[in-house]
Amino acid sequence: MPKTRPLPRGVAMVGAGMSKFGAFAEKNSRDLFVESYKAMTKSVDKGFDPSRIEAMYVGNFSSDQFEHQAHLAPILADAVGLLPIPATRVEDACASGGVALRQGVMAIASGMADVVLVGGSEKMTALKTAEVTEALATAADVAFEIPAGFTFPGFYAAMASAYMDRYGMKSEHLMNVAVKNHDNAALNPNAQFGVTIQNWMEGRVAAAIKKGKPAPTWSTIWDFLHDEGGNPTIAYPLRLFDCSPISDGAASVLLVADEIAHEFSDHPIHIIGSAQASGSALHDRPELTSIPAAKTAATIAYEMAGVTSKDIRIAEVHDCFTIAEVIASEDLGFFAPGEGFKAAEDGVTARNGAKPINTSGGLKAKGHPVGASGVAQAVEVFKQMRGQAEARQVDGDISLALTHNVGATGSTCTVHVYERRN
Amino acid sequence: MPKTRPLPRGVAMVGAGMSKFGAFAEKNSRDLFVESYKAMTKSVDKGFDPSRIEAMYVGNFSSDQFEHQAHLAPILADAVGLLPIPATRVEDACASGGVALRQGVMAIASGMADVVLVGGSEKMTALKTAEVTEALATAADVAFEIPAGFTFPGFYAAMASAYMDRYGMKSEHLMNVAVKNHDNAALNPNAQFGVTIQNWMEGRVAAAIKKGKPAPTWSTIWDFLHDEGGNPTIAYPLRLFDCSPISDGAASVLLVADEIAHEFSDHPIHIIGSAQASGSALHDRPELTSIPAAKTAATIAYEMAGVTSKDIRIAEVHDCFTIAEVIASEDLGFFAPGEGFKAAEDGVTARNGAKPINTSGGLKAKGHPVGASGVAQAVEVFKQMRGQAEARQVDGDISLALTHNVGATGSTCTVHVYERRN
Amino acid sequence: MLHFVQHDKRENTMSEETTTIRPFTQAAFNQYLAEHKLMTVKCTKCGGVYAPPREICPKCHSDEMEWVEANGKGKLAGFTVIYSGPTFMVEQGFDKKNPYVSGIVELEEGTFISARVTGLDMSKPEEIKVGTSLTVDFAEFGEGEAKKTYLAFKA
Amino acid sequence: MLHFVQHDKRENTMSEETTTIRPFTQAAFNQYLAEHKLMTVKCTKCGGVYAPPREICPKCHSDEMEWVEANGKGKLAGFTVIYSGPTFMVEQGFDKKNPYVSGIVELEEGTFISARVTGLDMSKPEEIKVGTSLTVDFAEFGEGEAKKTYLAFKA
Ligand SMILES: [Zn+2]
Ligand SMILES: [Zn+2]
Repeated sequence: MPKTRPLPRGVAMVGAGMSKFGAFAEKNSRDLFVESYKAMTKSVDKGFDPSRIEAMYVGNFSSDQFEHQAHLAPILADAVGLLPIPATRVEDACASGGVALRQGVMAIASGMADVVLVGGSEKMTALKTAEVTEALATAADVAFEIPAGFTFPGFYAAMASAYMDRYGMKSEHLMNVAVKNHDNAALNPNAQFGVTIQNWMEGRVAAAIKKGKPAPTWSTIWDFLHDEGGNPTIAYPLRLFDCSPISDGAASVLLVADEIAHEFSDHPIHIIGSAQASGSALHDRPELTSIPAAKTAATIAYEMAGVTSKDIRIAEVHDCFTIAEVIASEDLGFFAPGEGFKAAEDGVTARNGAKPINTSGGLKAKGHPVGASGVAQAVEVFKQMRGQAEARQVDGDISLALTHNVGATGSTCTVHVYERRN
Repeated sequence: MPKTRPLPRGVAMVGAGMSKFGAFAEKNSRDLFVESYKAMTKSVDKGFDPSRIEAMYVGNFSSDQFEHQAHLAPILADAVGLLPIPATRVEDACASGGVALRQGVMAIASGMADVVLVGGSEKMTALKTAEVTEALATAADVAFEIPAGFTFPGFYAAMASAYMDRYGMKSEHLMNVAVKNHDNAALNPNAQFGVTIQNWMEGRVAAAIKKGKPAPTWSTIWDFLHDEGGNPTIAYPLRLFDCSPISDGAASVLLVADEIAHEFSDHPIHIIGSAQASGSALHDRPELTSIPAAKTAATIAYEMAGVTSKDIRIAEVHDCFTIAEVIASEDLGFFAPGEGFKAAEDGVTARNGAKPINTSGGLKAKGHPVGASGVAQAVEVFKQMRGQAEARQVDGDISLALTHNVGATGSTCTVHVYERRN
Repeated sequence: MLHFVQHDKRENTMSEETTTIRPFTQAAFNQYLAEHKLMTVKCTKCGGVYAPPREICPKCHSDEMEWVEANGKGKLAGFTVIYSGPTFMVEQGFDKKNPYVSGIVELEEGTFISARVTGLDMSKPEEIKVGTSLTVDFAEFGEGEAKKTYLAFKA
Repeated sequence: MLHFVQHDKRENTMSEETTTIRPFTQAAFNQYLAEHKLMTVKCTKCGGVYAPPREICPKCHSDEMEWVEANGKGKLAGFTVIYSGPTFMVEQGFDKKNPYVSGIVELEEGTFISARVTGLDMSKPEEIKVGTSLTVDFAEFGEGEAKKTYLAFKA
């Protein structure tokens, strides 16, 4: 069992940026990363000399499979002109970005570096959908889970079926999560799907009319979301709008030791909790309705930070599927087990609710370039905590925030806690 | 430019083990890793409780491509019964193992863990040779190097051609490196090729006779090595025996904080230098006859350790190709530029020479399961420094040793310096 | 060709083969599957029972395990109906019009495993019940050398 | 189909197109190759010249770059004769009996690049000289939409 240890040296985030997320035929993972790096450099209030960067960690799930390009870290370091600094790719599936962030925190905490670049990049859309699905499946236990026929939507669908059985949730409840996250993404200029589900539905109707086809007769988004034509079942009980998309994108953050943060910014965001835990294959867990690694990582991160779940003002959580957000909101202690699904329905997790979750639009609607997602969560928190989230800015001061990044079905989870002090 | 910083907290290696290297149809990367882990636990003199292990780093190049299995770290942690500790895969191509070792060192130096498991595992032989060659090629810059037709033997062959032009080496000189490393591997029970080249040649002759085919007329190994039938050209000027093999294998080491090392062993091996540097694609370097990242990493590691190249008694260096060992021996400062190729010829780098290199047999003959190689180098150093290297044991006390692990053509390099104090 | 073969000798839970020690690996587990045996591994030190196999006990860290055949009874802990499966399932004839169920099965021995689940009415997935009793089954596909056996459970 | 096309207007090193800014990416570089132009990028701040392209100058960290066509002259810095190439080279007809040369080429502009090298006697690789003068060339393979242009240099 990992022990909770205080960070021996304070770490602050002084810059954060992301590329646009989406599908970009002309951009590879290095182009996307450079875009995010440039956005990051512009966000550093006081500017800085890039030659101060001493190390770089990159979260990437599988450029091996997506682009036939491994050994990505030195290529990215070279692309932003930072050779010969140590450049390390870390991979824990969809948690690769969160794990990269934690390695960056440790590099500074260890005293072995003062300034560290953390990035995440993934270029997924060069493959066909079926090929991407198979590449993602390699994040599971290929020896013992995949022969059962599981896909990733299938794993989370199995968790949803167990949750529905245990807590009486209906699959319709999950739609509230999708609606909320699209509402948020519609206000995020970097989101892959910058439209509400209402917009989406209207677009579908308009396209049908334009093509001279019979227009669908959906009168509300609920008609649309219940219709196999609008929202087909992918893996029962999950439908298309329960799933995050296939995405290209990158994100970058700049971490520095607390004692030099003032040289970069008057408004640094301090990382006061950083935890990671591992879990088994889905079938080796005592229950399917929570993720043990998430609970372990959250417990440690809260202890490191000296805070509780109640203190967290906003959170970016890993909503690769809508059920994942529901379970995350319980694993993190925001809601009691079996209560998470009601939070989205009741508006508690909406941008203007008591506990806003995924103000960025989440993986669901902002997009999910897997290795970048954990870093992009930190980018959102950075912007929100500094009042720079534009149209989607949460009201009032945000002194504490959290990010939660999951690999596969929870074989890896990282939790980070962030503090703004002024 | 990375700065040289002292390790804020001492780190010791108290256990080390490896699986047999070779081609094992019935074993996957987790089976191999478990084998190495068990060997490691047996090597810890005083025994230990595995629940003390707080984190794990795994070097793996591309189980994604080799086994269609990504997200390997939590699977390996689970396989050795260590959940829920943080388990992180790091990837920097063939330097993945060395990079994992360095992350383990940093985790302890940072004070965030006292006991860390570092592993490396790669299962390569499930693919055909041509598929492995293409998978390895993803370690290069696929955008700008691969369209030229380069393979990995090709890159190192290009370096060899430049070296031959500059320093007057003949391709025959490289054969001395292969002969030496096979001589060493013949004494290593875990080596993939536990035979001298003399044995190999005799085996070829015997096999031909047994099959009723005309027996080759090689009278010495030099006949054999100069013959296209015995030692075919792969990428001029490199021949088959200039290349490391395709291998399955794993390695594990246990790192602990110096202050608790006595609880595990009376003969810990201290890691006193740990450095990593990155480099460009081969074509973006001012010269092809040395690897800048290796020189940078060596300089930093020596400074951290407070030693010079002269102080190093033995070294395991990254001989993925024979020319790589020659260049490494110069980059590390053991020999002047242009002198390295003479060292193998003159026996200086032999097991009983003044500067033994690759007593294990090296990647060339011990085998090269890419992600495991950097960790297996540490295993050899651990055994040699503690006088446990059996038939291949170097004479006399070894108080300082070094490992050098390269990714791709030198886009990544790690150098570690080890000390025995009693 | 896809064959589902009902296992019919569920009573013999400790067959002779369990005394012959095969390695506790995927390869050995799959070999047992090909013999229509669902095998668990048991830690001889603390008694922990695991499926799929493992060489080291996560409870007591012992590496002294033994193979023990499961009794083949279990219940459905979670499931999904998959309309778009991986290539190897498509090759076996499954698609949007012929979906299949993947499930997590809790064995009577107290351990869980992933498996295909047959015998459920996929036209009404909302009526499939978590907790449904299941018995082990083996799905075979391919002929001769290429034949593979997949773990399945039947409702 | 494989075509080698000799580039024949090496004098015009600053063509008009360089004033139209394309992104400094692989896609744009390859598009230029398809137009039979070997392009470098030049940092407008410190004058550093690079090939392949990059968006950020490693010397001065500026991101203000411009495309500049290379004059197409260079020399061989290192080479290999490959008898067993990757699939895309095999598809182009190269094998043990028809090997090819891959090289690192130092451009007159002072930057290096990887390229195929043609016009060398591969039957005597030991007589191929590092330092051999080269001029740019473009190797094409495939037809229509599938046509790809590879950077080559000719001895
Ligand atoms: Zn036990
Ligand atoms: Zn410049």
